[in-house]
Amino acid sequence: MFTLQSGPVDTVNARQQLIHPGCGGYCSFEGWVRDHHEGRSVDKLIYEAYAPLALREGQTVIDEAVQRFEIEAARCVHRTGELAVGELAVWVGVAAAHRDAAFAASRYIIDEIKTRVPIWKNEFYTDGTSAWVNCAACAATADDNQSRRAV
Amino acid sequence: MFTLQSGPVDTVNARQQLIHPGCGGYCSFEGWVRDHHEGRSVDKLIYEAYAPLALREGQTVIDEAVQRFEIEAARCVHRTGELAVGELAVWVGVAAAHRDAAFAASRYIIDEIKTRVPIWKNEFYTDGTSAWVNCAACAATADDNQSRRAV
Amino acid sequence: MQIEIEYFALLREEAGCASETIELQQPTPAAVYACLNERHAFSLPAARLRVAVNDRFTEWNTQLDDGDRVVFIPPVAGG
Amino acid sequence: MQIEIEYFALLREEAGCASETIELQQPTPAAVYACLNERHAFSLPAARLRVAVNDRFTEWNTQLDDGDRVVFIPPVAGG
Repeated sequence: MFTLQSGPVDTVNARQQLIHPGCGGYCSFEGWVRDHHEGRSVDKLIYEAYAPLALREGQTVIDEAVQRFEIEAARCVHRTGELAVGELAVWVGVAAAHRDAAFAASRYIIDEIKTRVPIWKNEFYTDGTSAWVNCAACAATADDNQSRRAV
Repeated sequence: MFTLQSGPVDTVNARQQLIHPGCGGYCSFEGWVRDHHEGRSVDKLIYEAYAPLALREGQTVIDEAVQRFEIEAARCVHRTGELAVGELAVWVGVAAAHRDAAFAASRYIIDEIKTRVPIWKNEFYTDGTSAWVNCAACAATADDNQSRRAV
Repeated sequence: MQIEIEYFALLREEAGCASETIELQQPTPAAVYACLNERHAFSLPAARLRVAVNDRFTEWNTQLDDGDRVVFIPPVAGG
Repeated sequence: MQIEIEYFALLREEAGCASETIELQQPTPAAVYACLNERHAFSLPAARLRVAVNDRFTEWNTQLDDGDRVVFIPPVAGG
Protein backbone atom coordinates (compact mmCIF):
# COMPACT_ATOMS: atom_id res chain seq x y z
CA MET A 1 0.00 0.00 0.00
CA PHE A 2 1.25 3.46 -0.96
CA THR A 3 -0.10 6.54 0.78
CA LEU A 4 0.54 10.28 0.91
CA GLN A 5 0.32 12.08 4.21
CA SER A 6 0.39 15.77 5.11
CA GLY A 7 1.22 15.22 8.80
CA PRO A 8 3.89 13.22 10.66
CA VAL A 9 4.08 9.50 9.86
CA ASP A 10 3.35 7.03 12.66
CA THR A 11 6.09 4.55 11.79
CA VAL A 12 5.25 2.33 14.75
CA ASN A 13 1.75 1.77 13.45
CA ALA A 14 2.93 1.48 9.83
CA ARG A 15 5.38 -1.26 10.84
CA GLN A 16 2.68 -3.02 12.87
CA GLN A 17 0.60 -3.49 9.71
CA LEU A 18 3.33 -5.67 8.22
CA ILE A 19 3.80 -8.14 11.08
CA HIS A 20 2.99 -11.68 9.98
CA PRO A 21 3.90 -14.99 11.68
CA GLY A 22 5.38 -16.39 8.46
CA CYS A 23 7.88 -13.54 8.21
CA GLY A 24 11.43 -13.79 9.55
CA GLY A 25 12.87 -10.67 7.94
CA TYR A 26 11.73 -7.07 8.01
CA CYS A 27 13.57 -4.25 6.28
CA SER A 28 12.61 -0.64 6.60
CA PHE A 29 13.96 2.47 4.94
CA GLU A 30 13.36 6.05 6.03
CA GLY A 31 14.30 9.20 4.19
CA TRP A 32 14.98 12.07 6.57
CA VAL A 33 15.36 15.77 5.75
CA ARG A 34 19.11 16.44 5.77
CA ASP A 35 20.61 19.73 6.93
CA HIS A 36 22.66 19.93 3.72
CA HIS A 37 22.36 19.14 0.02
CA GLU A 38 25.16 19.37 -2.51
CA GLY A 39 27.17 21.63 -0.21
CA ARG A 40 24.29 23.98 0.62
CA SER A 41 22.85 24.38 4.11
CA VAL A 42 19.17 23.37 4.18
CA ASP A 43 16.61 25.09 6.43
CA LYS A 44 13.39 23.25 5.52
CA LEU A 45 11.65 21.83 2.49
CA ILE A 46 8.23 21.50 0.94
CA TYR A 47 7.02 18.38 -0.88
CA GLU A 48 4.36 18.87 -3.50
CA ALA A 49 2.57 15.86 -4.99
CA TYR A 50 0.35 15.37 -8.01
CA ALA A 51 -1.78 13.23 -5.76
CA PRO A 52 -4.01 11.11 -8.03
CA LEU A 53 -1.12 10.02 -10.24
CA ALA A 54 1.36 9.77 -7.34
CA LEU A 55 -0.98 7.37 -5.52
CA ARG A 56 -1.50 5.28 -8.64
CA GLU A 57 2.19 5.13 -9.56
CA GLY A 58 3.27 4.53 -5.96
CA GLN A 59 0.85 1.60 -5.73
CA THR A 60 2.21 0.23 -9.01
CA VAL A 61 5.72 0.27 -7.51
CA ILE A 62 4.51 -1.64 -4.44
CA ASP A 63 2.70 -4.17 -6.64
CA GLU A 64 5.83 -4.64 -8.75
CA ALA A 65 7.89 -5.29 -5.62
CA VAL A 66 5.42 -7.96 -4.46
CA GLN A 67 5.63 -9.58 -7.92
CA ARG A 68 9.42 -9.46 -8.25
CA PHE A 69 10.53 -10.48 -4.78
CA GLU A 70 9.52 -13.23 -2.38
CA ILE A 71 7.90 -10.90 0.10
CA GLU A 72 4.78 -11.08 2.20
CA ALA A 73 3.81 -7.40 2.24
CA ALA A 74 5.18 -3.92 1.58
CA ARG A 75 4.06 -0.40 2.39
CA CYS A 76 5.28 3.09 1.65
CA VAL A 77 4.17 6.43 3.07
CA HIS A 78 5.35 9.73 1.60
CA ARG A 79 4.98 13.11 3.26
CA THR A 80 3.65 16.21 1.55
CA GLY A 81 3.84 19.84 2.66
CA GLU A 82 6.45 21.58 4.79
CA LEU A 83 9.11 19.53 6.62
CA ALA A 84 11.84 20.68 9.00
CA VAL A 85 15.36 19.25 9.10
CA GLY A 86 15.28 15.83 10.76
CA GLU A 87 11.68 15.06 9.83
CA LEU A 88 10.74 11.84 8.11
CA ALA A 89 9.97 12.42 4.41
CA VAL A 90 9.37 8.86 3.27
CA TRP A 91 8.97 5.50 4.97
CA VAL A 92 9.23 2.06 3.35
CA GLY A 93 8.60 -1.23 5.15
CA VAL A 94 8.84 -4.77 3.78
CA ALA A 95 8.19 -8.09 5.52
CA ALA A 96 9.38 -11.38 4.04
CA ALA A 97 10.18 -14.94 5.03
CA HIS A 98 13.89 -14.25 4.42
CA ARG A 99 16.10 -11.17 4.58
CA ASP A 100 17.40 -11.25 1.00
CA ALA A 101 13.98 -10.44 -0.40
CA ALA A 102 13.21 -7.91 2.35
CA PHE A 103 16.35 -5.90 1.59
CA ALA A 104 15.99 -6.16 -2.19
CA ALA A 105 12.33 -5.12 -2.21
CA SER A 106 12.92 -2.20 0.16
CA ARG A 107 15.69 -0.93 -2.06
CA TYR A 108 13.60 -1.40 -5.18
CA ILE A 109 10.67 0.51 -3.74
CA ILE A 110 12.62 3.55 -2.58
CA ASP A 111 14.61 3.72 -5.85
CA GLU A 112 11.49 3.55 -7.99
CA ILE A 113 9.50 5.95 -5.80
CA LYS A 114 12.28 8.52 -6.12
CA THR A 115 12.43 8.33 -9.90
CA ARG A 116 8.85 7.62 -11.03
CA VAL A 117 6.32 9.03 -8.60
CA PRO A 118 5.25 12.64 -9.27
CA ILE A 119 6.39 14.27 -6.04
CA TRP A 120 8.61 17.34 -6.02
CA LYS A 121 10.89 18.76 -3.39
CA ASN A 122 11.36 22.50 -2.95
CA GLU A 123 14.49 23.01 -0.85
CA PHE A 124 14.82 26.19 1.21
CA TYR A 125 18.38 27.13 2.13
CA THR A 126 19.68 29.05 5.12
CA ASP A 127 20.89 31.80 2.75
CA GLY A 128 17.25 32.63 1.92
CA THR A 129 17.14 31.05 -1.55
CA SER A 130 15.27 27.94 -2.65
CA ALA A 131 15.27 25.44 -5.51
CA TRP A 132 13.16 22.64 -6.92
CA VAL A 133 15.50 19.66 -6.63
CA ASN A 134 16.36 17.98 -9.96
CA CYS A 135 14.60 20.75 -11.89
CA ALA A 136 17.46 23.10 -11.04
CA ALA A 137 19.99 21.02 -12.96
CA CYS A 138 17.66 20.56 -15.95
CA ALA A 139 16.61 24.15 -16.13
CA ALA A 140 20.20 25.34 -15.75
CA THR A 141 20.78 24.42 -19.38
CA ALA A 142 18.06 26.91 -20.35
CA ASP A 143 18.19 29.66 -17.76
CA ASP A 144 19.95 29.41 -14.43
CA ASN A 145 18.08 32.35 -12.93
CA GLN A 146 14.71 30.67 -13.21
CA SER A 147 15.65 27.74 -11.03
CA ARG A 148 17.46 29.53 -8.23
CA ARG A 149 15.28 32.42 -7.42
CA ALA A 150 15.07 34.53 -4.28
CA VAL A 151 12.31 33.45 -1.88
CA MET B 1 26.90 -0.14 19.57
CA PHE B 2 26.05 -3.82 19.97
CA THR B 3 24.00 -5.03 22.92
CA LEU B 4 22.35 -8.19 24.17
CA GLN B 5 18.98 -8.01 25.84
CA SER B 6 16.91 -10.58 27.70
CA GLY B 7 13.61 -8.66 27.43
CA PRO B 8 11.70 -7.09 24.50
CA VAL B 9 13.61 -4.53 22.42
CA ASP B 10 12.33 -0.94 22.39
CA THR B 11 12.91 -0.31 18.69
CA VAL B 12 11.45 3.20 18.89
CA ASN B 13 14.09 4.24 21.39
CA ALA B 14 16.84 2.35 19.57
CA ARG B 15 16.01 4.19 16.33
CA GLN B 16 15.88 7.50 18.17
CA GLN B 17 19.54 7.10 19.18
CA LEU B 18 20.54 7.20 15.51
CA ILE B 19 18.78 10.39 14.45
CA HIS B 20 21.26 12.99 13.25
CA PRO B 21 20.59 16.18 11.21
CA GLY B 22 23.28 15.25 8.68
CA CYS B 23 21.55 11.98 7.83
CA GLY B 24 19.16 11.58 4.92
CA GLY B 25 18.91 7.80 4.88
CA TYR B 26 18.03 5.32 7.59
CA CYS B 27 17.84 1.57 7.04
CA SER B 28 16.68 -0.87 9.63
CA PHE B 29 16.52 -4.65 9.66
CA GLU B 30 14.57 -6.80 12.08
CA GLY B 31 14.71 -10.54 12.46
CA TRP B 32 11.42 -11.97 13.68
CA VAL B 33 10.70 -15.46 14.97
CA ARG B 34 9.04 -17.27 12.08
CA ASP B 35 6.35 -19.90 12.56
CA HIS B 36 8.25 -22.29 10.30
CA HIS B 37 11.82 -23.32 9.49
CA GLU B 38 12.86 -25.70 6.75
CA GLY B 39 9.36 -27.09 6.52
CA ARG B 40 8.91 -27.62 10.28
CA SER B 41 6.32 -25.78 12.32
CA VAL B 42 8.00 -23.66 15.03
CA ASP B 43 6.44 -23.08 18.45
CA LYS B 44 9.08 -20.92 20.19
CA LEU B 45 12.83 -20.61 20.43
CA ILE B 46 15.55 -19.91 22.94
CA TYR B 47 18.63 -17.85 22.15
CA GLU B 48 21.74 -18.56 24.18
CA ALA B 49 24.73 -16.21 24.02
CA TYR B 50 28.34 -16.49 25.13
CA ALA B 51 27.92 -12.94 26.36
CA PRO B 52 31.45 -11.54 26.85
CA LEU B 53 32.65 -12.70 23.43
CA ALA B 54 29.32 -11.99 21.71
CA LEU B 55 29.46 -8.39 22.91
CA ARG B 56 33.06 -8.00 21.80
CA GLU B 57 32.52 -9.60 18.37
CA GLY B 58 29.22 -7.77 17.84
CA GLN B 59 30.93 -4.46 18.54
CA THR B 60 33.72 -5.39 16.12
CA VAL B 61 31.10 -5.94 13.41
CA ILE B 62 29.58 -2.50 14.09
CA ASP B 63 33.02 -0.88 14.01
CA GLU B 64 33.83 -2.59 10.72
CA ALA B 65 30.57 -1.29 9.22
CA VAL B 66 31.44 2.27 10.27
CA GLN B 67 34.89 1.87 8.69
CA ARG B 68 33.71 0.29 5.44
CA PHE B 69 30.65 2.37 4.63
CA GLU B 70 29.92 6.09 4.63
CA ILE B 71 27.59 5.95 7.59
CA GLU B 72 27.03 8.19 10.58
CA ALA B 73 26.08 5.58 13.16
CA ALA B 74 24.93 1.97 13.53
CA ARG B 75 23.44 -0.10 16.33
CA CYS B 76 22.41 -3.69 16.81
CA VAL B 77 20.46 -5.33 19.62
CA HIS B 78 20.14 -9.10 19.92
CA ARG B 79 17.69 -10.90 22.16
CA THR B 80 18.58 -13.76 24.47
CA GLY B 81 16.29 -16.23 26.23
CA GLU B 82 12.89 -17.51 25.20
CA LEU B 83 11.01 -15.92 22.29
CA ALA B 84 7.54 -16.64 20.94
CA VAL B 85 6.62 -16.68 17.24
CA GLY B 86 6.41 -13.09 15.97
CA GLU B 87 8.83 -11.66 18.54
CA LEU B 88 11.78 -9.56 17.48
CA ALA B 89 15.04 -11.52 17.76
CA VAL B 90 17.49 -8.99 16.36
CA TRP B 91 17.33 -5.33 15.40
CA VAL B 92 19.82 -3.42 13.24
CA GLY B 93 19.66 0.32 12.55
CA VAL B 94 21.96 2.44 10.39
CA ALA B 95 21.87 6.18 9.68
CA ALA B 96 23.83 7.71 6.82
CA ALA B 97 23.90 10.78 4.62
CA HIS B 98 22.80 8.65 1.64
CA ARG B 99 20.76 5.48 1.25
CA ASP B 100 23.37 3.39 -0.57
CA ALA B 101 25.57 3.25 2.51
CA ALA B 102 22.62 2.79 4.88
CA PHE B 103 21.40 -0.29 3.00
CA ALA B 104 24.87 -1.77 2.49
CA ALA B 105 25.91 -1.34 6.12
CA SER B 106 22.64 -2.78 7.45
CA ARG B 107 23.06 -5.83 5.28
CA TYR B 108 26.71 -6.20 6.26
CA ILE B 109 25.90 -6.03 9.95
CA ILE B 110 23.12 -8.63 9.94
CA ASP B 111 25.12 -11.01 7.71
CA GLU B 112 28.21 -10.81 9.92
CA ILE B 113 26.24 -11.02 13.18
CA LYS B 114 24.59 -14.20 11.96
CA THR B 115 27.85 -15.91 11.04
CA ARG B 116 30.40 -14.64 13.58
CA VAL B 117 28.78 -13.74 16.89
CA PRO B 118 28.52 -16.60 19.40
CA ILE B 119 24.74 -16.78 19.78
CA TRP B 120 22.84 -20.00 19.35
CA LYS B 121 19.22 -20.69 18.53
CA ASN B 122 17.37 -23.65 20.00
CA GLU B 123 14.20 -24.15 17.96
CA PHE B 124 11.22 -25.87 19.56
CA TYR B 125 8.75 -27.41 17.13
CA THR B 126 5.04 -27.97 17.49
CA ASP B 127 5.67 -31.73 17.29
CA GLY B 128 7.46 -31.54 20.65
CA THR B 129 11.02 -31.89 19.38
CA SER B 130 13.75 -29.24 19.28
CA ALA B 131 17.08 -28.62 17.57
CA TRP B 132 20.05 -26.29 17.80
CA VAL B 133 19.95 -24.56 14.43
CA ASN B 134 23.08 -25.07 12.28
CA CYS B 135 24.42 -27.63 14.73
CA ALA B 136 21.81 -30.08 13.54
CA ALA B 137 23.24 -30.20 10.02
CA CYS B 138 26.84 -30.45 11.26
CA ALA B 139 26.13 -33.07 13.86
CA ALA B 140 24.07 -35.07 11.40
CA THR B 141 27.30 -36.24 9.80
CA ALA B 142 28.29 -37.74 13.15
CA ASP B 143 25.07 -38.82 14.80
CA ASP B 144 21.62 -37.65 13.80
CA ASN B 145 20.05 -38.67 17.09
CA GLN B 146 22.14 -36.29 19.16
CA SER B 147 20.88 -33.17 17.41
CA ARG B 148 17.20 -33.95 17.17
CA ARG B 149 16.30 -35.17 20.56
CA ALA B 150 12.94 -35.31 22.33
CA VAL B 151 12.32 -32.31 24.63
CA MET C 1 -11.31 21.78 -28.16
CA GLN C 2 -10.90 22.89 -24.57
CA ILE C 3 -7.97 21.39 -22.68
CA GLU C 4 -7.45 21.90 -18.96
CA ILE C 5 -3.88 22.16 -17.69
CA GLU C 6 -2.85 21.64 -14.09
CA TYR C 7 0.57 22.82 -12.95
CA PHE C 8 2.88 21.52 -10.23
CA ALA C 9 6.18 22.56 -8.70
CA LEU C 10 8.48 24.63 -10.92
CA LEU C 11 5.98 24.81 -13.78
CA ARG C 12 3.27 26.12 -11.44
CA GLU C 13 5.59 28.88 -10.30
CA GLU C 14 6.66 29.75 -13.82
CA ALA C 15 3.07 29.72 -15.13
CA GLY C 16 2.03 31.87 -12.19
CA CYS C 17 -1.11 29.76 -11.71
CA ALA C 18 -2.14 26.26 -10.62
CA SER C 19 -4.35 25.60 -13.65
CA GLU C 20 -5.64 27.13 -16.85
CA THR C 21 -7.66 26.20 -19.93
CA ILE C 22 -6.62 26.57 -23.54
CA GLU C 23 -8.45 26.10 -26.83
CA LEU C 24 -6.69 24.16 -29.59
CA GLN C 25 -7.63 22.32 -32.81
CA GLN C 26 -6.57 18.60 -32.88
CA PRO C 27 -4.52 18.99 -29.74
CA THR C 28 -1.74 16.69 -28.55
CA PRO C 29 0.24 17.17 -25.30
CA ALA C 30 3.20 18.25 -27.45
CA ALA C 31 1.13 20.93 -29.18
CA VAL C 32 -0.33 22.09 -25.87
CA TYR C 33 3.09 22.46 -24.29
CA ALA C 34 4.48 24.32 -27.31
CA CYS C 35 1.57 26.74 -27.13
CA LEU C 36 1.88 27.29 -23.37
CA ASN C 37 5.66 27.62 -23.62
CA GLU C 38 5.16 30.63 -25.92
CA ARG C 39 3.00 32.19 -23.23
CA HIS C 40 5.07 31.39 -20.14
CA ALA C 41 8.62 30.78 -21.43
CA PHE C 42 9.12 27.74 -19.19
CA SER C 43 12.71 26.97 -18.21
CA LEU C 44 12.20 23.24 -18.81
CA PRO C 45 12.20 21.91 -22.39
CA ALA C 46 9.55 19.28 -23.17
CA ALA C 47 12.34 16.68 -23.43
CA ARG C 48 12.81 16.99 -19.66
CA LEU C 49 9.15 16.43 -18.86
CA ARG C 50 6.71 13.56 -18.79
CA VAL C 51 3.06 14.10 -19.45
CA ALA C 52 -0.15 12.74 -17.91
CA VAL C 53 -3.68 12.94 -19.28
CA ASN C 54 -6.58 12.40 -16.88
CA ASP C 55 -4.15 11.18 -14.20
CA ARG C 56 -2.36 8.59 -16.34
CA PHE C 57 1.06 8.80 -17.96
CA THR C 58 0.62 9.32 -21.69
CA GLU C 59 2.63 9.77 -24.89
CA TRP C 60 3.32 13.26 -26.21
CA ASN C 61 1.60 12.60 -29.53
CA THR C 62 -1.69 11.25 -28.09
CA GLN C 63 -4.80 12.87 -29.58
CA LEU C 64 -6.59 14.74 -26.81
CA ASP C 65 -10.34 14.93 -26.32
CA ASP C 66 -12.42 17.90 -25.34
CA GLY C 67 -12.20 18.47 -21.59
CA ASP C 68 -9.06 16.34 -21.06
CA ARG C 69 -6.92 17.35 -18.09
CA VAL C 70 -3.22 17.53 -18.93
CA VAL C 71 -0.34 17.66 -16.44
CA PHE C 72 3.26 18.26 -17.48
CA ILE C 73 5.58 16.52 -15.05
CA PRO C 74 8.98 18.06 -14.25
CA PRO C 75 11.77 15.74 -13.05
CA VAL C 76 10.51 14.24 -9.80
CA ALA C 77 12.32 14.38 -6.48
CA GLY C 78 10.49 12.31 -3.93
CA GLY C 79 12.15 10.59 -1.01
CA MET D 1 47.84 -27.15 34.55
CA GLN D 2 44.21 -26.50 35.39
CA ILE D 3 41.99 -25.41 32.49
CA GLU D 4 38.41 -24.24 32.95
CA ILE D 5 35.90 -25.08 30.26
CA GLU D 6 32.60 -23.31 29.78
CA TYR D 7 29.92 -24.91 27.60
CA PHE D 8 27.17 -23.37 25.49
CA ALA D 9 24.25 -24.63 23.44
CA LEU D 10 24.57 -28.16 22.03
CA LEU D 11 27.92 -28.80 23.76
CA ARG D 12 26.48 -27.78 27.14
CA GLU D 13 23.66 -30.26 26.67
CA GLU D 14 25.98 -33.02 25.52
CA ALA D 15 28.47 -32.38 28.35
CA GLY D 16 25.58 -32.34 30.80
CA CYS D 17 27.08 -29.33 32.61
CA ALA D 18 27.74 -25.63 32.02
CA SER D 19 31.40 -25.78 33.05
CA GLU D 20 34.11 -28.08 34.32
CA THR D 21 37.83 -28.08 35.04
CA ILE D 22 40.43 -30.46 33.66
CA GLU D 23 44.10 -31.01 34.42
CA LEU D 24 46.50 -31.38 31.46
CA GLN D 25 50.25 -31.11 30.80
CA GLN D 26 51.21 -28.51 28.09
CA PRO D 27 47.59 -28.04 27.10
CA THR D 28 46.31 -26.59 23.81
CA PRO D 29 42.63 -26.12 22.94
CA ALA D 30 43.01 -29.04 20.51
CA ALA D 31 44.32 -31.31 23.27
CA VAL D 32 41.63 -30.15 25.68
CA TYR D 33 38.85 -30.91 23.19
CA ALA D 34 40.30 -34.33 22.35
CA CYS D 35 40.38 -35.17 26.04
CA LEU D 36 36.84 -33.93 26.71
CA ASN D 37 35.53 -35.63 23.61
CA GLU D 38 36.65 -38.99 25.05
CA ARG D 39 34.63 -38.19 28.14
CA HIS D 40 31.45 -36.80 26.52
CA ALA D 41 31.43 -38.16 22.94
CA PHE D 42 30.38 -34.83 21.47
CA SER D 43 28.45 -34.99 18.20
CA LEU D 44 30.44 -32.08 16.73
CA PRO D 45 33.97 -32.72 15.45
CA ALA D 46 36.57 -30.05 16.33
CA ALA D 47 36.65 -29.04 12.64
CA ARG D 48 33.11 -27.66 13.08
CA LEU D 49 34.00 -25.57 16.11
CA ARG D 50 35.84 -22.36 16.84
CA VAL D 51 37.61 -21.84 20.12
CA ALA D 52 37.94 -18.89 22.49
CA VAL D 53 40.37 -18.49 25.39
CA ASN D 54 39.59 -15.90 28.06
CA ASP D 55 36.79 -14.48 25.88
CA ARG D 56 38.85 -14.04 22.70
CA PHE D 57 38.88 -16.16 19.57
CA THR D 58 42.08 -18.20 19.51
CA GLU D 59 43.91 -20.79 17.42
CA TRP D 60 43.59 -24.47 18.25
CA ASN D 61 47.33 -24.91 18.82
CA THR D 62 47.78 -21.99 21.27
CA GLN D 63 49.69 -22.93 24.43
CA LEU D 64 47.33 -22.50 27.36
CA ASP D 65 48.26 -21.09 30.78
CA ASP D 66 47.16 -22.31 34.17
CA GLY D 67 43.66 -21.05 34.92
CA ASP D 68 42.76 -20.18 31.31
CA ARG D 69 39.06 -20.33 30.49
CA VAL D 70 38.32 -22.17 27.25
CA VAL D 71 35.06 -22.10 25.29
CA PHE D 72 34.39 -24.33 22.29
CA ILE D 73 32.02 -22.58 19.89
CA PRO D 74 29.54 -24.62 17.86
CA PRO D 75 28.25 -23.17 14.58
CA VAL D 76 26.45 -19.96 15.55
CA ALA D 77 22.87 -19.12 14.64
CA GLY D 78 22.08 -15.58 15.71
CA GLY D 79 19.51 -13.38 13.99
